[in-house]
Amino acid sequence: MSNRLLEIRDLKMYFPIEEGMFKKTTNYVKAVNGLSLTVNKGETLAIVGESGCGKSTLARTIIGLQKPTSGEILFEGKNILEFNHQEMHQLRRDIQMVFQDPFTSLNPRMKVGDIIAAPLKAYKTTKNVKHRVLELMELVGLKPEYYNRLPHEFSGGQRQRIGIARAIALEPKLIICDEPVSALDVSIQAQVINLFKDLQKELNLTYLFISHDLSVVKHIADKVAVMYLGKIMEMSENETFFQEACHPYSNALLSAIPLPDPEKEKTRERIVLKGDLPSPANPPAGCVFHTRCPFAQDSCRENTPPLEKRGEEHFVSCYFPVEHKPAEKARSVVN
Amino acid sequence: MFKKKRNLLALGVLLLVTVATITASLWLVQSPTYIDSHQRLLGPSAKHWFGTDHFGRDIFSRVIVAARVSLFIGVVVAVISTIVGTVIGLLSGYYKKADFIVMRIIDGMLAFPALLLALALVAALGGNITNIIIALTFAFFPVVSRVVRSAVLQIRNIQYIEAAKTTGVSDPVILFQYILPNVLSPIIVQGTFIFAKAILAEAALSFLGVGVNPTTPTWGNMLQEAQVYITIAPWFSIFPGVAIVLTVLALNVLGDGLRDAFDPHAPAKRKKRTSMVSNGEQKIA
Amino acid sequence: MLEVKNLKAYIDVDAGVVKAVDDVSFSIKAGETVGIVGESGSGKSVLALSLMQLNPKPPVFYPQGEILFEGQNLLTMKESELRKIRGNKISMIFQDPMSSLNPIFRIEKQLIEAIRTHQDLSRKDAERKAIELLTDVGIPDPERRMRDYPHQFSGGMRQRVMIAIALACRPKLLIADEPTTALDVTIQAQILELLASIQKKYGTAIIIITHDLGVVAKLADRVMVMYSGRIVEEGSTADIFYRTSMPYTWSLLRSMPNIGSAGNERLVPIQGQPPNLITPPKGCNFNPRCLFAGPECLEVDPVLAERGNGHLAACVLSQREFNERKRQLEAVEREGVRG
Amino acid sequence: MIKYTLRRLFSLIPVMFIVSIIVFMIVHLTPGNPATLILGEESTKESVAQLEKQLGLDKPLLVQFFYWLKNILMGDFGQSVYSSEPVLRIILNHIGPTFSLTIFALILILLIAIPTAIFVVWKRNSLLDPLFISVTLLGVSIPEFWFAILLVLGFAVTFPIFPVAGYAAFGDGVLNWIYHLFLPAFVLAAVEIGLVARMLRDGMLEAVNQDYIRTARAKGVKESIVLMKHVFSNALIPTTTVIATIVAGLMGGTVIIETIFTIPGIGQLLIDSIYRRDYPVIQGVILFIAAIYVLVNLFVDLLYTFLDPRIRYD
Amino acid sequence: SKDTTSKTAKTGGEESAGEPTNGGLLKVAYQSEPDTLDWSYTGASPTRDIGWHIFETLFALDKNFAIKPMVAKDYKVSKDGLTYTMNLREGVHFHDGSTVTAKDAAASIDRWRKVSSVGKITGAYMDTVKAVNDKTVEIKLKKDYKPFIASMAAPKSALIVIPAKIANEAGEQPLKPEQLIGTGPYKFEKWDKGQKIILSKFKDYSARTETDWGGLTGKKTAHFDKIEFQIVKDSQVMLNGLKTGLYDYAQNIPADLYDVVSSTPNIDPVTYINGYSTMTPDKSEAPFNDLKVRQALNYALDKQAIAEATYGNKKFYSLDGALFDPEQTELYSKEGTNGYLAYDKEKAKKLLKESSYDGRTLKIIYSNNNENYKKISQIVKQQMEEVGFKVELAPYEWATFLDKWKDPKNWDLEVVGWSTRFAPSELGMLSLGTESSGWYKSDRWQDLLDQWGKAETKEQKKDILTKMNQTVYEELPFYKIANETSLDIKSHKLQEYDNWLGQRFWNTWKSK
Ligand SMILES: Nc1ncnc2c1ncn2[C@@H]1O[C@H](COP(=O)(O)OP(=O)(O)OP(=O)(O)O)[C@@H](O)[C@H]1O
Ligand SMILES: Nc1ncnc2c1ncn2[C@@H]1O[C@H](COP(=O)(O)OP(=O)(O)OP(=O)(O)O)[C@@H](O)[C@H]1O
Ligand SMILES: [Mg+2]
Ligand SMILES: [Mg+2]
Repeated sequence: MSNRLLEIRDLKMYFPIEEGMFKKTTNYVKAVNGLSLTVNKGETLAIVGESGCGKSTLARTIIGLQKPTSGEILFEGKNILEFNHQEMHQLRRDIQMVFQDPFTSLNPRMKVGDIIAAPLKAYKTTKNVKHRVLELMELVGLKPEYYNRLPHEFSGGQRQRIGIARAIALEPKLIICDEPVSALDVSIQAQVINLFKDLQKELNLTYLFISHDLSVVKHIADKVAVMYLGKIMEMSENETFFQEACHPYSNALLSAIPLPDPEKEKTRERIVLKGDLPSPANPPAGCVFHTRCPFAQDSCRENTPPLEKRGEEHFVSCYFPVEHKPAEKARSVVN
Repeated sequence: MFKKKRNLLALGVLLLVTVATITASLWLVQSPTYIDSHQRLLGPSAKHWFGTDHFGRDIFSRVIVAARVSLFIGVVVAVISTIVGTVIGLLSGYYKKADFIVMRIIDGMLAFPALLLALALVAALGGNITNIIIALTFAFFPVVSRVVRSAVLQIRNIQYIEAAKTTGVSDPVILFQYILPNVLSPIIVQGTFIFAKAILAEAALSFLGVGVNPTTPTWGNMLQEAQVYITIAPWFSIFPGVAIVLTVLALNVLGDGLRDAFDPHAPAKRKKRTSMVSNGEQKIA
Repeated sequence: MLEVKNLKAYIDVDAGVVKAVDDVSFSIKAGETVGIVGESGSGKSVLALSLMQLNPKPPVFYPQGEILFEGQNLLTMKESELRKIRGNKISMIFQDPMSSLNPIFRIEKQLIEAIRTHQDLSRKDAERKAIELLTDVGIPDPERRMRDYPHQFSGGMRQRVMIAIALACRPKLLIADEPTTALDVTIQAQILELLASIQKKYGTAIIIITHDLGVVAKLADRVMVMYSGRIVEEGSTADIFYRTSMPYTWSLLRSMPNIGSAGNERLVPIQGQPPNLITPPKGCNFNPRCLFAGPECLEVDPVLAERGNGHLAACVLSQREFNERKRQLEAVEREGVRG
Repeated sequence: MIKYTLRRLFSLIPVMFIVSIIVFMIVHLTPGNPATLILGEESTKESVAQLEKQLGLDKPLLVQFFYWLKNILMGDFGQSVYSSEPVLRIILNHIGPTFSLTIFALILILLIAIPTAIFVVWKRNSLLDPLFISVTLLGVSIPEFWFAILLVLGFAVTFPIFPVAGYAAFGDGVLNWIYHLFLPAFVLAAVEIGLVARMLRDGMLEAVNQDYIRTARAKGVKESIVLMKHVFSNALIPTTTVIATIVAGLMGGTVIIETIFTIPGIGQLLIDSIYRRDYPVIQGVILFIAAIYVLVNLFVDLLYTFLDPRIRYD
Repeated sequence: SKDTTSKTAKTGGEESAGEPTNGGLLKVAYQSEPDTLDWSYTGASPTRDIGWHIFETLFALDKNFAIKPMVAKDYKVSKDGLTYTMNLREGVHFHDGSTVTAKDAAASIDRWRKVSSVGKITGAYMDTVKAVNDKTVEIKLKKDYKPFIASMAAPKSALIVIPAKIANEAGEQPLKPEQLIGTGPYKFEKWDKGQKIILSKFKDYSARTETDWGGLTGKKTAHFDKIEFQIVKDSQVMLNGLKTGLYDYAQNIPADLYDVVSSTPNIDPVTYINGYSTMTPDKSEAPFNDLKVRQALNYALDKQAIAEATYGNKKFYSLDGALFDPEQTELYSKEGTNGYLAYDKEKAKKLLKESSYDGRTLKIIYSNNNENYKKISQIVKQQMEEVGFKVELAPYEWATFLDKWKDPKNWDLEVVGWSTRFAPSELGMLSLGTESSGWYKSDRWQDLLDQWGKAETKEQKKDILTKMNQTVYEELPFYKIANETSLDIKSHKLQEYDNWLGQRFWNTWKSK
C-alpha cells in the first residue's frame, strides 16, 4: 500500500460543448471516461494510445490544470481534488511535468537559467538559486555557459533537457511526461530517453510516461497501460505486455508499428484496423472499441467489459481477449 | 527590421520632427504666435520659409510648434490607450469570469466608429487637449484590449504558460512576466498605429471645429484656418498638411515594419516537426 | 524512367545560401518503390519538390543538374509544359493531410479539378471517376462524403483523399513525402497498406520519403539515405539494413528504439547536431558526429562509390575497414557496459 | 443557419443596451443648454426653465435614461428640440445620402482593391510590391479632409469634371447620382481601398505559401487559376472580417466628407445637431449608427460562416 | 444669431442688363440653415433673408431706411398720439388664395406682440388692436410711443401679415412649414431639412407700383419660377460652386477672397454693411467694475491694427464709433464718439497701474464659429498684454458660448458682433442688466432711452443720440471695434441685383 504514489479512481473529464451566446451545453467531449490506474513509487508507467484518446487530458487533470468532472485522484493517499489553493500549491512541488513540444514549452523570452529557476523562485527552496540551477544543468547535461542563452539557440534535444531540468528542480516525487520525445528527431530521441532513464536511477523518480510510440515505451516503461477513448483497455508489466498483450487493440497497436527490419516487416502478420477513432463526444455504446474490433460480437456492442485481472499485474477490459498459445507467442509479438 | 531603407527613413523623419519640436524654443527665430497685420498671407521667402498666415504669423515656426501638440496628443493617447487596453485585455483574456461582461462593454464601445465616438465625446467634454486625449483614448483603447485579449487567449494555451503554472508560478507573475512580454509585439504595433491615428483624428476634430483650442497651433487647427485660403495662399495649407502626412506616414511605415519584424510568419512560413534546427535559424516570436 | 543527374537545389536566405540538395544523382525504374530516408532538414522535401519543380523560386534555385523524365529535362522545361506533367504523369502526396487540402472547397471539387485539369471529361464523367477513386482508396460512402469539406474528414481520410487526387490521372511516378508522419499508428498502417496495394494494382513507381526506417523497411525495394543535402548511401533495402556501409546509416539504425530488440536496453544516440547547410563542415559532412572519423575525414569529401551490386556508399572507409571498426566499437561498448 | 442568425440577433441585446448607456451618457455630459439655444440670446430664465420642463430636462438623469430607453423600445426616438420633428423621421430623411455614399464607396473599394491585390500578388517578386505598400501606407496617412479639399481643387475646380459639392438622389437619375457622388465616395474610399487591398495582399501572400496551394500546383493547375480560385478565395475570408471595420471607418468618414461636400446625410445631421445641442437627434443618430454597425458586424459574421465552411453554427 | 444690414454694393457686371427674362431656377448657396422661416418669431438673419420673400409687413423700410407702407395703404395718428388707424391695400392676396383683411392684420399684430422681441418691447405700450371694418385696423396705445410705426416697420422679428386663422392657431409657437402663408412675391414650397429650402413664384402677387422705393417695399417682381436656398457651410465650396455654375449666389464669403472673386470673370462680389464687432467687459465683477480698468483697456486697444488684421481689405471695415450705421440717416450720429480711437499705450499702462486691477488672468470668451471674433480676440490679447493685462482666450462653439455668456463667473471679456439695429432700445450690448451688455447698470442710459420714446423731431433725436454716444464713451459699457462689411458673391448672369440688409431676389433675373 505504502508503495502506491498515485491512484486514480474512476476519473471522468468531460468538456462541455457550448453553443450560442448563453453557452448552452449541447453535449460533452468525454475525454477521460471512467479511468482508473495506479502508479507505484519508483516505477515508470507508460500510457499509450492514439491521438485524441485522452492522454494529455489525463495528464493535465492530474497536475491540476483542469478540474475533473468526477472521480478521485489520490496522491500519497490524499485526494488532491479536495485540496485548497494552498495545498494545491504545495502539491505542485511533488508533481511536475515535462511537455511534448520542446519549442512551445519554453518561454522564448526567458533565459535558460531563469526558466529553470522559476520553480525554485516560486517555492523559495534555496537561497542560492543560481548554484542550484547550474547543478541541475549539469545533471541534465547542459553546459554551464548556456545559462544566459535563450531557448531558440538550442536544438530540440537540448531544449527538452531544459524542460527536464525545470521539472526535477524541486525534486518532485512524480514526473508526468506527456509525449516528451515525439517531437524529436529519431537520432536525438535516444539521447533524451537515455537521460530519463539515468535520472530515474539517480533521483529515484516515478514517471507517468505518455507516448503513442510503443518502441519508445518498450525502452523506458516498467508498466504499460493502453488507452482508448478515455478508458484503459489493458494494463500490465512491460514484459508481459510485449509478450502476451491480449486486448485486440493492444495487438493491433503492436502490429501497426513498422519495424526497421525489412525481413521481419515482410513476414509479419499484421492486424490493420478498419475505420477511424470514433469521436469522444459520441463514444460507441458497449465496448468502446467494438466499432473497429475484428473480433467484436453482439455482447461487445451491448455491454461494457470491466477491467479484469488476468494475471499478476495484468488487467484487460475485453470479453474476447486474444489467447496466446506458447507457440504463437513469438510471432504475434513481432520478434 | 531596419534592413529596409523605408523603415530607416521613417525613423529618421520621426526623430527629426521630435528633436525639432523639443528644441524649438532654442532656435526658432520667429514667434509662432506673433501677429503682424502688415505681413498677412505672404508666400514662402527667406524670412518666412513657409510663408505667413492670415495673421501675418510665421508658418514655419507654427508648423514646428504645432508638431509638439500633435505629437504630444499622439504619444499620450497611444501610451494611455495601449496601457489601459493592455491591462483590460490581459485581465479579461486570462480570467474567464471577468471576460464575458468586460467584453460586452468593449463590444458596446466598439460599436461606434472611432472618430464618431471621439467627436461625440469631445463635443460633450469641450475641446481642450486633455479632453481630446480622453476622447481619443476612449475611442482607441477598446481595439487594443481586443487585440491583447485574443493574443492572451492564444498564448494562454501555449505550453510554456501551463508549464509555468505547473511549476507553481503565481497568476500575477504569469500574467505580467510570461504573458505580457509575449503579447508586447502586437501591443507595440497597435500603439504605433494608434499614435498615427490619433494625430489624424486630432486634425479631423480640429477641422470639424471641436478640436484643440483654436488659439493653440496644431496641424489640424492650421489646416482648418487655412481652408479658406487654399486658393489664394496654398502654402498656408500645404506645409501643415505635408507635416501631418510625413509624420503619420513615418509612423505607419514604422508600425508596418514592426509588424513584419514581429510576425514570425512574415518571411518564410515554415512548420517544423523537428529538433534539427541548429544555429538559431528558427525563432519563435 | 526518371533520372536525376548532379542536381543542386540551393536556397537563398538572409544568412546565406542553404545547400539543401547538393549534387544528387539517382534514377528510378518504372514500377519500382524507392525510399528516401534521412533526418529532418536533410533536404528530402526540397529534393522531392525539385522533381515536380514545385519549390518556390525564389528563394530556391538550381545552379546545376538535370532531371530527366522520360528523356525530357524538367529543369529547363517551360512552365506550361511542366503543368502537363504535374498531376498527370508525376504526382505527389504531402506530409500533412490536414493542411494539404483547400479548406474551403468540397472534396468533390478538388478531386474533379485534378481530373479535369488533364483529362477531357465531362463533369458527369469526372464525377463518376472521382467516386471510383474514392472507392479505390477506401472511403466508405463516397457519393455522399464527396460533398463534404475537408474538415469533416479525419486525418487518415484526408490522406486518402490526397492519394486519390494523386492517382487521378494514373501517374507513372508517385512521390510520397512523409505520407504518414502526421497520422496515428493504426491509421499509418492503413495508409501504408493502401500504398502497397496501389503499387501492386497500378504498377506505379513510388518514391517514398520518410525519416522512419520502419516505413521504408516495409515498402521500399531500394533505399537512399540522405544526409545534409546529399545521398550518402544507396542500395537495396536489404543492403541498407543488413550490409550497412556508411557510419551515418549505421548510427541511425542504432539510435532507433526498436520493439523488435531485446527490450529495456540502452539506446545509442547520434551525438551532436546536424550540420549547418549554409557552411557545411570541411571534408565529410558527417565527420563531426562520426564515431569512426579519422584525420582523413576532415580533408576528403567522399563521393558515392560502388560497394557491389548497385550498393553505393559515400565514405572513405572501405567495406572491410568499416566492418572492422564496427566490430571493435561494439566490443568496447560491451566492455563499457560490463565495467 | 436561421437559428444561428436569430441567436446572434438575440445576442445583440446586451451590446445595444451598453451602447445606449454610452450614447446617453455622452450626450448628457454635453455643456450648453438646448433650451437656451432654442430661445436665443434674449431668453429669460423663466422661459428657459419652462422649456426645460417641457423637454424633460429637469428630471434626474437615471429617470431620463429609462424614460428614453422605454420610448426607444416602443419605436419613439423623441422629437428634435430644434425642429420639433420626430427624430426617427429626421434620421430617415437623412439616411439616403449617407447610405448612397457608403455603398458607393464600398463598391469603389471592392472594385479597386480586389484587382489591385490580385495583380500585386501575381507580380509579387517585382518592384510593384514595395511600391504598392508605400502607396497604401501613404493612403492611410493623408488626413481625409485635406485630401478631399485637394481633390476638389483638382477635379472640380481646376478641371471641372465633377461638381464641387452637392448631392443628387438615386431617383434623380443614376448618372446624376454617380456624377455627384464620385468624388466624395472616392475620398471616403481612398483610405479603405489601401487597407483592403493590403489585407487581401497579405492574406493572399500567406495563402500562397500554404500547403493546399502547393497541392493545387502539384495537380498541374494554371498559376492564374491557382491565384484567382484557390489563393483569392482563401484570402477573402479573413478580409470579410474587416468589412465591418471598413464600414465603421466609412461612417466615421461621412461626418467629414458630408460636411465638405455638403451632402445632407446623417453625418452632417450629427454635426449640425451637435452645434444645436439637439440632444434627441444626437442620441438618435449615434444610436442609429451604432445599431447599423452592430448589424453590419452580424452580417459579416453570417457572411463569414457562409464563406468559410469550417465554421458552421448549427 | 446675427443679422446683416446695409446698402447695396455695386454689382460688377459691365454688360447692360437688357430686358428682364422670366422663369428659371435661382440657386443660392446659403450659409446657415434657419431654425424656422417665421420672420416674426426670431430676429435671426437666416430666417429673415428667406422669410421676407414669403412675408410682407404693414410698413417697411425703403432703400434709405425711411418708413413706407407695404401691405398698409396709409395710417392716421390721433392728436394725443394714442390711437393709430390704418387702412390696408385692396386686393392683396395670401398664398392660400384668400385676400388680406383687417382681421388678418389685427391677428398678425396681436401675435407679433407676443412672439417678436421688437413686438414685446412695443407691446408694452399697446392697449387694444381691432378691425374696424374689412380694410381698417385701429390700435390704441396705453401711452404715447413715438417710434410705434418705426417698430412695426423694423425688419427684425418683423410684423408679418398672415391669415388670422394661422396667427391664432400658431399662437406663441413658431409657424410650421404648412403655416408659412404670406403675401410676398414668392411662396414657400418645400424644406428638406439640412439640405435646401425651395420657394416658388406667387402668381397672384399684388405688387405695389412704386418703382423707386427699394428696400423692402415698393414694386416687387418675381422673375424666377423657383429659388432654391441650398445649405452650404463651406466658403470654398461656395466660391468653387459659383465658379463652376453650381450656384448663382453665395452668402458670406471671407473678405480675404475678395481679390479672387473680383478677378474671376464669371462672378461678381456683392458687399454690404453688416453691423459692427464689439468687445464687452463683465461689469458686475472685478476688475471691470472699475471704470479705470475699462478706461485703461480703451487706451490699450489699437483698433486700426485690429481691424486691419481681422478684415484685411480696407473695403470690409470702417473705423466709426457711432452706434448705428451711416446709412441709417435718422439714427446715425458721430457726435460724441471721440473716445473711439483713443489708442495710447502709455496712458493705458498708467491708468492700469492706478486702477484696482490685481494682475490676475482675464478670460476672453468668444465663439469660434466666426473667423472674425476669433481673430479679434487673438489680437486683443496681444495688445492687452503689451500694457500689462494678463489674458487667456476661451473660445467656445456657439451653443456653449451662449451658455457661458450667461454667468459672469465664466468670463471677463466677450467678443461678438452685433447686426444693424433700428432703435436704441434694440441695442443688445446696451440692454441694461443683461449678460449681453455685461450687466451694464446706468441710470443715465435708462433716462436717455425714456427720452427717445418721447422724441418727435429729428433735432431732438440727434441730440439724444449725441448724449448716448457720450454716455457710452464715458461709461465704457462696451468697446466698439469696427463697422463690418460683408461679402457675398453672385453669378455674373444675375442682373440688376440689389442687396439691402441681406439678399433679396425680386426685381432681379438671370441673363441667358
Ligand atoms: N479544453 C478542452 N475543451 C474541449 N475539448 C477538449 C479540451 N481538451 C481536450 N479536449 C478533447 O478531448 C479529447 C482528448 O484530448 P487529449 O488532448 O487528451 O488527447 P491525447 O490523447 O493527448 O491526444 P494527442 O496524442 O493528440 O496529444 C480530444 O477529442 C480533444 O479534442
Ligand atoms: N523555403 C525555404 N526557405 C528557407 N530554407 C528552406 C526552405 N525550404 C527548405 N529550407 C531549408 O532547407 C533544408 C532542407 O529542408 P527539407 O524541407 O528538404 O528537409 P527534410 O529533409 O524534408 O526535413 P523534414 O523531415 O523535416 O521534412 C532545411 O535546412 C530547411 O531549413
Ligand atoms: Mg496529447
Ligand atoms: Mg520534409
